[in-house]
Amino acid sequence: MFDKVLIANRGEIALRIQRACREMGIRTVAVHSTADEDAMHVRLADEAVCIGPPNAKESYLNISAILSAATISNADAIHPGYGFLSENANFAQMVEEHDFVFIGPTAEHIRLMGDKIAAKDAVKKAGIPVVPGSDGGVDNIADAKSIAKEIGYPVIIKATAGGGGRGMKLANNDSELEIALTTARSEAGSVFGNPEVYIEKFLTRPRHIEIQVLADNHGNVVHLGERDCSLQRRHQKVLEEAPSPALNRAQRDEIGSIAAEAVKKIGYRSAGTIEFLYEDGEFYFIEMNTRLQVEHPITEMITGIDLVREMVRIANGAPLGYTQKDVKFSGHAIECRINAEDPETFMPCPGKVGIYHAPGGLGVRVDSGLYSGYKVPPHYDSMIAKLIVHGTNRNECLMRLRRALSEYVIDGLKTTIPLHQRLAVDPDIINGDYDIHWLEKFMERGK
Amino acid sequence: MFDKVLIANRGEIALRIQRACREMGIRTVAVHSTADEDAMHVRLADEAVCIGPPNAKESYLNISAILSAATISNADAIHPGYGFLSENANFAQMVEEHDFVFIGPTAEHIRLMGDKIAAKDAVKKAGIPVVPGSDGGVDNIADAKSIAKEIGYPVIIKATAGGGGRGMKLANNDSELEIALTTARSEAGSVFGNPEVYIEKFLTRPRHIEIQVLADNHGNVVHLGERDCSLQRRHQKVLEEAPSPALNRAQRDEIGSIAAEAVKKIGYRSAGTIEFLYEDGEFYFIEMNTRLQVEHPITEMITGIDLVREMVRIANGAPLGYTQKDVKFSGHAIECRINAEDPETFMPCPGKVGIYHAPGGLGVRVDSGLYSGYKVPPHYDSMIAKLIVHGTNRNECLMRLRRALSEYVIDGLKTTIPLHQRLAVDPDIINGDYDIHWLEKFMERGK
Amino acid sequence: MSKKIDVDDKLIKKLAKLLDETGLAEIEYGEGDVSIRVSKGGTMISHSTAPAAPQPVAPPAESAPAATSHAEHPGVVTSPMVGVVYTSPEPGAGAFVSVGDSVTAGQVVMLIEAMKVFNQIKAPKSGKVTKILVESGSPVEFGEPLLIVE
Amino acid sequence: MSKKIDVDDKLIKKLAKLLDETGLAEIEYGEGDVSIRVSKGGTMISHSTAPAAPQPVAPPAESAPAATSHAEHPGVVTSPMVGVVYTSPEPGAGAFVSVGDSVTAGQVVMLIEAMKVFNQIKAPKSGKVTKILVESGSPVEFGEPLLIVE
Repeated sequence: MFDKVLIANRGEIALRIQRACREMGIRTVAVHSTADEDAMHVRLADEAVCIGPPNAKESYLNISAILSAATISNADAIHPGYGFLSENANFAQMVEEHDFVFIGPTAEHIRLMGDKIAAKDAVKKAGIPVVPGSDGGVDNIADAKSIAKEIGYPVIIKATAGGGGRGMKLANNDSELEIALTTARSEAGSVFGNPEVYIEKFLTRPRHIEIQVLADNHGNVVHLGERDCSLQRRHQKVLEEAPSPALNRAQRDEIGSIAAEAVKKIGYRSAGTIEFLYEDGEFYFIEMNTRLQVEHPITEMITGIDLVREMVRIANGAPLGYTQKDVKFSGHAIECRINAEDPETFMPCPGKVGIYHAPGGLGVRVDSGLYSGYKVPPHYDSMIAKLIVHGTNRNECLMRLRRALSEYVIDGLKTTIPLHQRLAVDPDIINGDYDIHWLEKFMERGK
Repeated sequence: MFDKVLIANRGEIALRIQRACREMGIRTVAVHSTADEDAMHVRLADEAVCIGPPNAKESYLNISAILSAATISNADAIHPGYGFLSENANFAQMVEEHDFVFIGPTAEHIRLMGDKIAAKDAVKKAGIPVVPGSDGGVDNIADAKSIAKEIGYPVIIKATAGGGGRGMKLANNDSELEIALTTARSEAGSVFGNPEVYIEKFLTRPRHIEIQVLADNHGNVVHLGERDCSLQRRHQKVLEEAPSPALNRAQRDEIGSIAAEAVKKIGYRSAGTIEFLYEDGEFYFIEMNTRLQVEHPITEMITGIDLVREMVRIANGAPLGYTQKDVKFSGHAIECRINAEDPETFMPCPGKVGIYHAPGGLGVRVDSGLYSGYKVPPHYDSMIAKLIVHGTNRNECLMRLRRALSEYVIDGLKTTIPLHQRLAVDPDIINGDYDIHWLEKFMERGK
Repeated sequence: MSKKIDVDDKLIKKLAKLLDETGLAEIEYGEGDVSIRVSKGGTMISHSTAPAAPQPVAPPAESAPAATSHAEHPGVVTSPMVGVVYTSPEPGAGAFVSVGDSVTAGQVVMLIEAMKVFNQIKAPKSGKVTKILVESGSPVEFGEPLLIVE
Repeated sequence: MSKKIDVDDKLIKKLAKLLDETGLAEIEYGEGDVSIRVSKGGTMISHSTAPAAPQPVAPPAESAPAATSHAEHPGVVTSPMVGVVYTSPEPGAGAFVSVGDSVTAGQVVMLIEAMKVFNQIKAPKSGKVTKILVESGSPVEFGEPLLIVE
């Protein structure tokens, strides 16, 4: 096993990885910017190396600094966490070129899944359902109509060269399609310099459901069920739960097997997540995340499998110690992302933590680097804590969530705890009746 | 279900019960002495009633005050926790006479198990193995020798009227037995006013192993496996683990079935614990605790069953929702009792908590009413927190325990955390190779 | 880690004026994590400003701040037990004592029912009843102020 | 974990003035974990700041206290990157600079190897080298003091 792992991240995930390493008897090296000198992941590490100024580009995104830190600290392996360099294929490649082990997938797989069009092609070939559409550019209305007829309205027209939601046009019928096609092509031409557009089926009220997979270097792959991450605001997940209130066991087994099978075909290794939109019983591929996810703890709570430990073991060449039939799902788990933000306006609110008191007791887990007196720096993501609760069923889990939220004290900062308290008693949430648009509407209603 | 439960206790166990009630949608009434006005169980309760001055006799042991508090707060039921009035049969009886529900066994069962001789008779009849001995007074050496021959040396001679270890004499062979019998009878006569003595087999290096049972009002009984509580100092448990490193599955199933069967025969209800000494593969009954135990969380961690919730459900008349075969044991759990004491001398160390920071992350549970700025009052037990960790196996659990202990910050007080840190790396503990005398010897060696 | 404190001098002046007007020796005021204390006596009263307390979402049922100050009154008579207080010997009868009455030490001033037993509350000293702080039939905690005899 | 306390003397003067103006004997003010008390009666001025830091059992590898004070020296040259520092151009060669040497702004004083590239560290100003704080071949962090030019 590795003697020493460098953790190329900060905040709660750096602490999370450090805890897993420590529990495996592996020493840890924290790297940090000058803004994070007092951070918990730095305080608790066996060694800490300051790699740059607060600006992430010069510290947590500074590949050369991180590799130098690994060199001077004699680390064996590097865990990238999530965000920052975790899905940077060049980083993964350079880590390996410098004879460190990258705790994650190969650079090739990161690169493949980073290219959204190549990724879709690859997973489609491997059996993953994707959103039906034109399979390439469409330049005339006759073709457009015939495709729309095949996949069914509503459809959405997207610029091949586009991204970030720009240049997208919706059409509910043939006549809207004519206008939409013309407008989209002309906009794409002027905005992206390329008029090519393609057509896809449009989902009106999908859920975001993702499948966690684990694959070793020996061809063994398991899926660890799904997470429902539909509660989002501006594409940021806010509260996640596992299992999804929308799936039954047969559906879980089916999509899980498809995902595991595809991952095996692709030859992927390490932890990975296949994200889907889910509507009317059908799954549609969004993307594959080739890293640990923020919301991984809810999967840990219902499977009893320590995902970070597994990533480290896999990177070290160990085989998975179990097969799909050994993976048992037990109870229900919910994660609340607690951000240093105004719970109404979502304005970030960095500052100094006064009294900090985390909830405890049965079924409650807190992943956070906060402590009394800690100054939340303004330079990074506003997520400061994750509250994860587990119960034997969804109702018990929700009751426990309310209890834990009521015990959580983070003085001195505005946090999103009050938002989570509102969510935990909302009838739609209690009924599991929500889609990816629900939270935005909920926030609108609250105003 | 009950609308409101009064919790007749303080400290971490009051908080533990309150959390369970809150998660069941039951309102809670905290009772407290004037010394506990700022205690967490008071702060977090729905209602709080001050019942008396710091002296426990006039507050937490004041039956009349507690019943009056239940009356004025319109509580439906009373949970006694552990210690204080939890094994006071008169209290249980008065609770029921005042038309409150006592969340625990019947007064009769508490009374029966409170009488050590009657208890031994009762459980023996119900099939529980007891320490072999003379079954009554022995007044001549011939009888004594014949009994000693039957049960095997060493034997111990105890005063029938004695207790607390006084007047006990050990004999390793016939000649020692003659002297021991004479001395013991004469001492018993002068110390207790009654020369009667009895003989029992003496265990030289037993472990303390106890079986948790749950019984409803409908004749359903399950056992939840064992806890190994051999690490004791002056009969106070210090660190407990489940399962015991000394038992295999067949032994667990066997003693568990015997315990459950006996509890059923006796007609017991609620949670209960049968304590045994264990030596050379044999179990010997010590006593039955008719209440929740301090160390109940380790059983919760390996079974996934919330014992306090089950006690409340049972008291409300609900049947157990599972049978023995549904009870699954998963992984390993350890509890460290953290006391406000000097870790070397065990001198109590009440005072004001400075920075308080509990460990978090996967598999870590803290049951504690501590918070930054809390003043630990000098009037009560010095146990201020319980750290409970769970792992998929014993080694993982120990690694996690070390990790969690290294994160735990309780400033301003001396605590026994350093003792637990020493225990967590001791080779005997790592090998599970300890008996009830081990800790005292370990402390001696440490000096 | 030094923090800029911005003292509200208007508030201090206002409190100082209140000290004069009321004849008090000290005023202490806290709100959130801010606290302020002004004193005329210069007596040493140790005071900790650390916001020591987690703030539970459901705050415990507690006596109003007013009651707390009564509790510190030298002439206060507090409840020696948990129970239900009665200010008259039986329903419909006149009160044991009313504000303005003179009482002698040992005189019964109230009853507290606990466990179906009525316990007499006696005046600890002779004096005048200046305040009655409870309503007949209401529940009282241990230590709760009942009345003030001056 | 000794901590720098930075007393705000303006604030204290302001409070002292308020004491005079209002005739108060004492003013105590707290906000967050900072508190201040001024008194005329005694000479006490107490200022407390809550200890901020959990104390991990394994303290992070950190620069010695001495290094911290060097870091605050106005003439300090710190490392602009993580890497291995070299005080001479190649093994066996003489040092770029020694204590007592005069340097001119822009003169190379050390090399830092990071990612197999040797980066020149130049004197930020002209002056005299008064301290060299690192040994050749040792690893340095970002911001670590290398030498002092005065």
